Amino acid sequence: MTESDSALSHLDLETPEKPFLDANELVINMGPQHPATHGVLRVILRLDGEKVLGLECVIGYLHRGVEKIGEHRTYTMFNPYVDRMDYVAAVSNGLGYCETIEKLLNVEAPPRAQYVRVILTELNRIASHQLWLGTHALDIGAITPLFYTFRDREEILKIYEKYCGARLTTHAFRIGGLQYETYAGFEQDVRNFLNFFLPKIDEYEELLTTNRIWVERTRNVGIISGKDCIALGVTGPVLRASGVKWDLRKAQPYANYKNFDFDIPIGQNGDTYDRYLVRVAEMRQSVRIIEQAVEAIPEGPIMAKVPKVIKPAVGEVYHSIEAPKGELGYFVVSDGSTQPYRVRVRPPSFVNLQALDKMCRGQLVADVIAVIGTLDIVLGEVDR
Amino acid sequence: MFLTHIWLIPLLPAVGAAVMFFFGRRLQKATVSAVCVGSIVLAFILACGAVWQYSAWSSTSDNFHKPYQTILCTWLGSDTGHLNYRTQDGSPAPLQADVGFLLDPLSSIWLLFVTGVGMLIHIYSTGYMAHEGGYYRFFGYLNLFMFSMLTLILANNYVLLFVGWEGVGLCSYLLIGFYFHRKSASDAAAKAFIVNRIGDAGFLLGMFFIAWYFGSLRFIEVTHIAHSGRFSIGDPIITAATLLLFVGACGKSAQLPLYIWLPDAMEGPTPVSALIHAATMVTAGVYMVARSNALFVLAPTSMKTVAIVGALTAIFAASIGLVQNDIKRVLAYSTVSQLGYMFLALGVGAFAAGVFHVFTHAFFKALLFLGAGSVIHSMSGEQDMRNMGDLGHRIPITHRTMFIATLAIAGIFPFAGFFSKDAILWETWSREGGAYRFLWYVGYATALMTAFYMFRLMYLTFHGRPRMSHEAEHHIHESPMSMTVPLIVLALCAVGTGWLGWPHSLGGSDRFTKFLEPVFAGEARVLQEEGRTSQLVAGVEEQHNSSTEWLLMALSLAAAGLGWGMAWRSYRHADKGYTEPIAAAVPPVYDVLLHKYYVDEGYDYVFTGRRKLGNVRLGVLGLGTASAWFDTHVVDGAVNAAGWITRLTGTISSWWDKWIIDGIGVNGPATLARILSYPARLFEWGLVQWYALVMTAGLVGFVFYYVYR
Amino acid sequence: MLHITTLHYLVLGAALFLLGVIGVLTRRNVVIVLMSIELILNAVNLNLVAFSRLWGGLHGQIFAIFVITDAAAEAAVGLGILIAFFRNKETVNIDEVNLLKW
Amino acid sequence: MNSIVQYIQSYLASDKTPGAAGNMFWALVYIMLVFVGLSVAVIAMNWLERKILAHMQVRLGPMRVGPHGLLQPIADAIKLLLKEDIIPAEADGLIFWMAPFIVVLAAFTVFVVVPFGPTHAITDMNIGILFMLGVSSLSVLGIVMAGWASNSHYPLIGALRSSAQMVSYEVAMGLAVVSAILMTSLNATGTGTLSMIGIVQAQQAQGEWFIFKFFPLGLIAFFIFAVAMVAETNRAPFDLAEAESELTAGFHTEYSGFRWSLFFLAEYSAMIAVSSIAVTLWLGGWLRPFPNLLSGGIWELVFSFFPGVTFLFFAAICFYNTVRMPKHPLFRIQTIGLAAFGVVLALIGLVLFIPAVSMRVQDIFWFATKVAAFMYLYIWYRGTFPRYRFDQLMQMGWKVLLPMGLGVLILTASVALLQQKLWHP
Amino acid sequence: MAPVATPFFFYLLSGIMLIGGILVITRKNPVHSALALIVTLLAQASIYLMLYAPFVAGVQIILYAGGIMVLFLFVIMLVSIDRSIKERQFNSQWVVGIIAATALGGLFIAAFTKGDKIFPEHVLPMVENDNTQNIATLLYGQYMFAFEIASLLLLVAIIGAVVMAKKRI
Repeated sequence: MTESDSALSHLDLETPEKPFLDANELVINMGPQHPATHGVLRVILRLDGEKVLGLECVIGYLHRGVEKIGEHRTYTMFNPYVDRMDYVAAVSNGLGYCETIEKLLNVEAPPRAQYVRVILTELNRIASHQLWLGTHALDIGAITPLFYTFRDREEILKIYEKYCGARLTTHAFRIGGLQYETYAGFEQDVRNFLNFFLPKIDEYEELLTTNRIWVERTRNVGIISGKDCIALGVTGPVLRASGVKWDLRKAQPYANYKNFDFDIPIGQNGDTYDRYLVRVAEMRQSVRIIEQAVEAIPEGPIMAKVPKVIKPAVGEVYHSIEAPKGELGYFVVSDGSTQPYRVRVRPPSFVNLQALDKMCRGQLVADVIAVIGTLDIVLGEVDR
Repeated sequence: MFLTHIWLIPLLPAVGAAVMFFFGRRLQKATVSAVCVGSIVLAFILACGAVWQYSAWSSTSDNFHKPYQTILCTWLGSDTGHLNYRTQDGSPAPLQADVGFLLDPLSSIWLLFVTGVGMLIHIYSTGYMAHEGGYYRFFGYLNLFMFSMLTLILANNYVLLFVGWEGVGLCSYLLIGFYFHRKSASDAAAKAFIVNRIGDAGFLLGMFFIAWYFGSLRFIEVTHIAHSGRFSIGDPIITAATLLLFVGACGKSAQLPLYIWLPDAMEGPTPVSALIHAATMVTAGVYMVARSNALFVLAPTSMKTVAIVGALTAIFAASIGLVQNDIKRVLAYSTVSQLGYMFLALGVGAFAAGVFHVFTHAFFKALLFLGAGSVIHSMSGEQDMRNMGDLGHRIPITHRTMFIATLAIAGIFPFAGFFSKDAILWETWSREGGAYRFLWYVGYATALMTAFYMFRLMYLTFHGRPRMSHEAEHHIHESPMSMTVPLIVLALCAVGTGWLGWPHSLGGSDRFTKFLEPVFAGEARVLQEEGRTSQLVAGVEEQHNSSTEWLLMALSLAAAGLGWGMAWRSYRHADKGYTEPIAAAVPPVYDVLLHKYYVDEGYDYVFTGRRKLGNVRLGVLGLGTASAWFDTHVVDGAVNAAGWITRLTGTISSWWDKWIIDGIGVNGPATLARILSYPARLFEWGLVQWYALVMTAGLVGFVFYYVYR
Repeated sequence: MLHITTLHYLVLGAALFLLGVIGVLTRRNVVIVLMSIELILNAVNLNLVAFSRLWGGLHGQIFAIFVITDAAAEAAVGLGILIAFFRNKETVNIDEVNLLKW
Repeated sequence: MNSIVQYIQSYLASDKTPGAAGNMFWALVYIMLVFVGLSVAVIAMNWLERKILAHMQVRLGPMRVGPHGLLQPIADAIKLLLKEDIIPAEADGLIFWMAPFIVVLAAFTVFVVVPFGPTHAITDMNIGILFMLGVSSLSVLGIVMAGWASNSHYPLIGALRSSAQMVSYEVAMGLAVVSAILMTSLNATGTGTLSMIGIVQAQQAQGEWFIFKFFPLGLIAFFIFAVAMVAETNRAPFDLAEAESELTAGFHTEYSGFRWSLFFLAEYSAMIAVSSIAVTLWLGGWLRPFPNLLSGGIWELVFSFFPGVTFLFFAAICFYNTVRMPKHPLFRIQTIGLAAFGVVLALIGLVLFIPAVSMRVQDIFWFATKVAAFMYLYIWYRGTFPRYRFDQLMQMGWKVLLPMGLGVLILTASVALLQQKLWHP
Repeated sequence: MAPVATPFFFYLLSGIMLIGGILVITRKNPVHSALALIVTLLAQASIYLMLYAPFVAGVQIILYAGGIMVLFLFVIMLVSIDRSIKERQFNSQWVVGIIAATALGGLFIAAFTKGDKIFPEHVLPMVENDNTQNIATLLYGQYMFAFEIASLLLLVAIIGAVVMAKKRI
């Protein structure tokens, strides 16, 4: 207990030396309408010149009451709503929800569904990281990578569109399996994409990894230690970039990730540059997983036996998956009726956002933008 | 048993109201109906039992024709007499008011029809209000009203009667404003309340006169003293007291000039209009005058006033009713008109006839209102007769029952209205003096008008061409059983109740008058002592000329028939845009009638001051303006003047203090020291620019030296 | 008047100088006082360059350049003092710089 | 008539710039020409920047207005001129109104001394390069005024940033310039020059562009200048003053329509101006490549074909794209337009083959080509680099470029001194 | 090239300078004062050109207008001027100050009228083209020591300014 206290003690605002009639300390308001806050995040910055003394996030501008909606929809009806939380990683959200309810129902999706789920989810991870990379680079001032990543992301969205008709909020999975059987040529499309995409990662890295200005802007910016990450509950690439080898796909294998061979990339310094490297490496690992999965898709049914009207037994369940942004957990309480009694989502962006203050202290204003970008938050998920 | 526990009758509705008040919000509609309607049904049963027992009790030789009185406790004043006062003859008397109940034939009649009609209307309301919000609130108010009304009826003294009187006024206010979210409804409620206050003021003053003059407020004692012959006929105090009481009656029973609230009261739900503003509450004035008959007969001036006001009200309201288009307003003016009849009857000394008309009127007017409610219900809220028509075969039960009621109110033989109205007209005719004959003409014309506007209503509503919108037409449906059954029961009453007073001239025995005889017997004697023909107690003496009576009956039947015929001719085929015959014949008259003789506007000019007469505002608002002017200019001016004077003296004093004392005495030396020190300070001023200035001065001197050396 | 002589420049310089002097002596705002000092220096520069033109040498111009250098140094130090002063007293009025006068 | 022709001929034969010759009429003509040419260059630059940046970013860029979006800048200009001119209510009206004009004035005035050829300049000033640096530094005033007068936070911060940045980089820039000017004194008399034309002539006389002089000193000085000039014009990767993700649009956030377009115009003409300085100081100004190595009549002839050939090449590109245009009726007008544009280019190219013309114009051509290369660099930077942080930018200016410039200056002076003392005693 | 229309430009420029100077000392808003001063300085640079001193003119523009005045504007923007604009602009001794300055001006006029005759009638011709070179020769020859002292002065000024302006060192 004392240890965690000390781990959090740095979060207390150090009492600032307040000089007499100091005209230089000012409080400015960044957002909610600001090009670099990725939506409607409002950050109140306390500055000494350009140095950040502390900040406070004001969230909730995009609150839609997703959790509350969940209590008033049946289990099946709520499924599409989760896509709207992290809308750039809608498939992951759906996977987490479907698996949670499957856990509640004690059913398991058939193997074919599992494989397709893994393929689509990993594609989604790539898409999410691509979007992050483009916008992050844009925030730091490199405008070109955005177009590269969006061009390549388009290929993934095309696969989604062919599979389920939607590009962004896909609602690809159903409780107990898949929404649709894969279309003819799905495997070939995925393979084509992988072949197309691998060199593109090198292209991104060429643009940024050794770019001097990029390195100067990101290295030693927004450093956070693994201990602090754990204390704050930060997960995902941010945690791994701080040197903690924690990936739910390995740590608590879900779906059928235990069947695949992949590495967990980690960083050393926990700075913005490391987070960039970790995410790029994760894209490569995702490609590896998809390669294995697409070769091994078994034939078979795509839906487990799930009753038409889902009425789980009274009980509660927590299930979490490794979403592109970190641990995405669902806590569902069933009262035996067709609607969940309570749905609670543990969104990775929301938790990771808490680290912003810690990461920005002592940095400059321009770094705040870089750090917001590197946290990879999606306000739809933060505010739900 | 029933008689001794007569207090249960008002208590039952009170319990119902209390339940609604405390728990109503949480109760189901079925429970609300069960409690409220149940309490009234029980009250009705108790009332029947009580009346039955009373008739048995009063026919015993000990208590022959005596009123039954039971006093539970004294709630205002006490026997110890700390509320004592001196009566007019100087003797001390306690101001005392009991919770006591009085049952005699007069209150029996009211008790029966109030509980009976009330019960039917409660049943009806369960159907009518089924889809409205505030269901429990409505029934709570209704029960509270029943409690107040029964208190009023059964009170044994003027103060308790006044309690009930105010209670029904309050309920009337609450129920008119039931749709309080509608501005017009809340305005109407406020109007009713305020107009009634005027009457109540009169009532209170009259009550004080009685207390001061008679030393008691109990009906029995007052009547007893009045009958004792201590007071001469035309005693000025009694005249004043009765006139004031009549002002109260005017307010409650909507007589000229205080009738204006009643038509507006139609903003309330229709069952309320039926129960309160047609059948029961508005007859409270009649009841009160009838109850005070012993006093009224001692004041012939008051009697004449009552008669004239009644007759004028009757024809006045009937003429307005001729042209109104709102179905409920027609009925409202009809009510005012019929109330005028009743007061006419009371005024000419025919108390029994007046009460008889109250009795019959309660049934057929309630029936008319409930029928109108049924029509409105079926028309989805439409009240304008111009948009109705041809409803007869679509809501047959309503149509038929209402038709019966119309026949009754128009005075067609042998329906109830015929007997009561004829009795009044006959009594008026048979009073001596040209003025009374004139009143008969007025009453007769009113009867004609009544027939006309009622049949106009029937034809416009149930016959002619359909004039409603298609949507409304599609929704027309007969009302549910809970509404039609009361209609049918009331229709039976509208036919049959008149037979209770079948006159002697037609071979009947006029049981009704006989039943009331104990109450009005003393009055008959008084009138006889006045030396007047006592035709008023028709059953006692058969001095009147039967042939004349038959002629009058025929005449009034003819009037009813004429009215019917005129309505039939004008409205039989009424289609969209039909013409009003009056509008076609004399447009100015139609206009005046349609605007109700501009009475409301006139009141606005003279009394409320909502309209300005030229630049002058009269009435209440004008008084307010004037007093505001007085306040701001005269009172405040005086206050300000006082303040100004104070300030002036203060200023002078402070000026002296500041400049003379402080200035010369205290600051003077300091200032002197500062002035003297100034040159010394110039060298260490502390202001950078001063040094620069000194430098510049030095430069000037330097250059000056070099240029002009 | 058509011929512009050295005297014209001198009169112009004198006028500028006087404007500067008035500014220094009367304004409260330190910034404007400093700017008035710049005006004075410029008036001097004008005289120097005009005399350099008159005598045909370049020494006057050299002096003007040194004066400009001086002005730069003066402005830097003066504005530095101003910033420090403003930070402590939240005012830029010169007559509030009166800590000697208590 | 004849006298007019003679007048023109006398000018053409003159070897002085109109300003230096005291010819007010020709000076006026030159001023008009420079103004029009600069405006056209800014328009072309706008189009080129969008197209090149788009192609770098796997996009097409403007394609709708005119063939390949050629008329896009004109459409934009019309739009900007028609837009409402908003002056914020709380702004300082006069200064807000004046600021863009000062910026434009400063950006255009420097072209008074830019030598497009030995005689193709408005005037030749004794203090040419000093004048250029001084006047271009005046644009800082305009920016500060714009930012301050807007009475809004982002413009003020943007203005402070950009003026701090410009003042800082002026120092390093000045040192680099001084080291180049030092090289002009390496002649028999030992005195150099500040005149722009004189600097180019010095390079001609020394037979070497200053970028190659005292290798690598000249190159380093050039590099310092090339970095500083990007910062001086507030372009990527030094575009902090208008860093969109931080300050919305910097000092001109509150400007719209015509006033905004003035800032735009000033930014691009300032880019051209500093590029002109770089070209003049280090890249031999109007001199063609290898004037001393590849001299002689044949080479003269060959190099005199370059302008015409370039235009013909552009014309060929136009024709090629005309052929590739979709054969759809909707594209007919665009196709015709593109072909017409090609024809115009080809005609200009053919005219440039006329010896009399090409002789007069090739100086301008080479100067423009070199400037165009810098323009391309600007665009390339923008497409490639992320943005510097402000402290990094200042660090770069004061801690890297300034010492480097000082060192280069000292080394150049020492080497020049050594050369004079040792090799040319 | 020789100056043209000298009287016209002289009066134009001196008019601009005087108006600018008056604006400097009368404006409420220091930013406006600074801009008026810039106008004055630029006009003076033009007068330097008329006096065959192009290098001084260039230095005037680059240092004064481009350097010092930007510094002034910077400082004005750093200190909040909103309050001082609303305050009294002239100090309590302004009448005395103006009287003193007027007296000084009167004496100047007296001096000029008395010393009218000491200036030579014709001015020496000057060669514009060599101006910069000649100044350089003088500056780095005769005035070398003064030049070095000036650089030292600037260094001291820079350090002093930084020390004073920086909040924490």
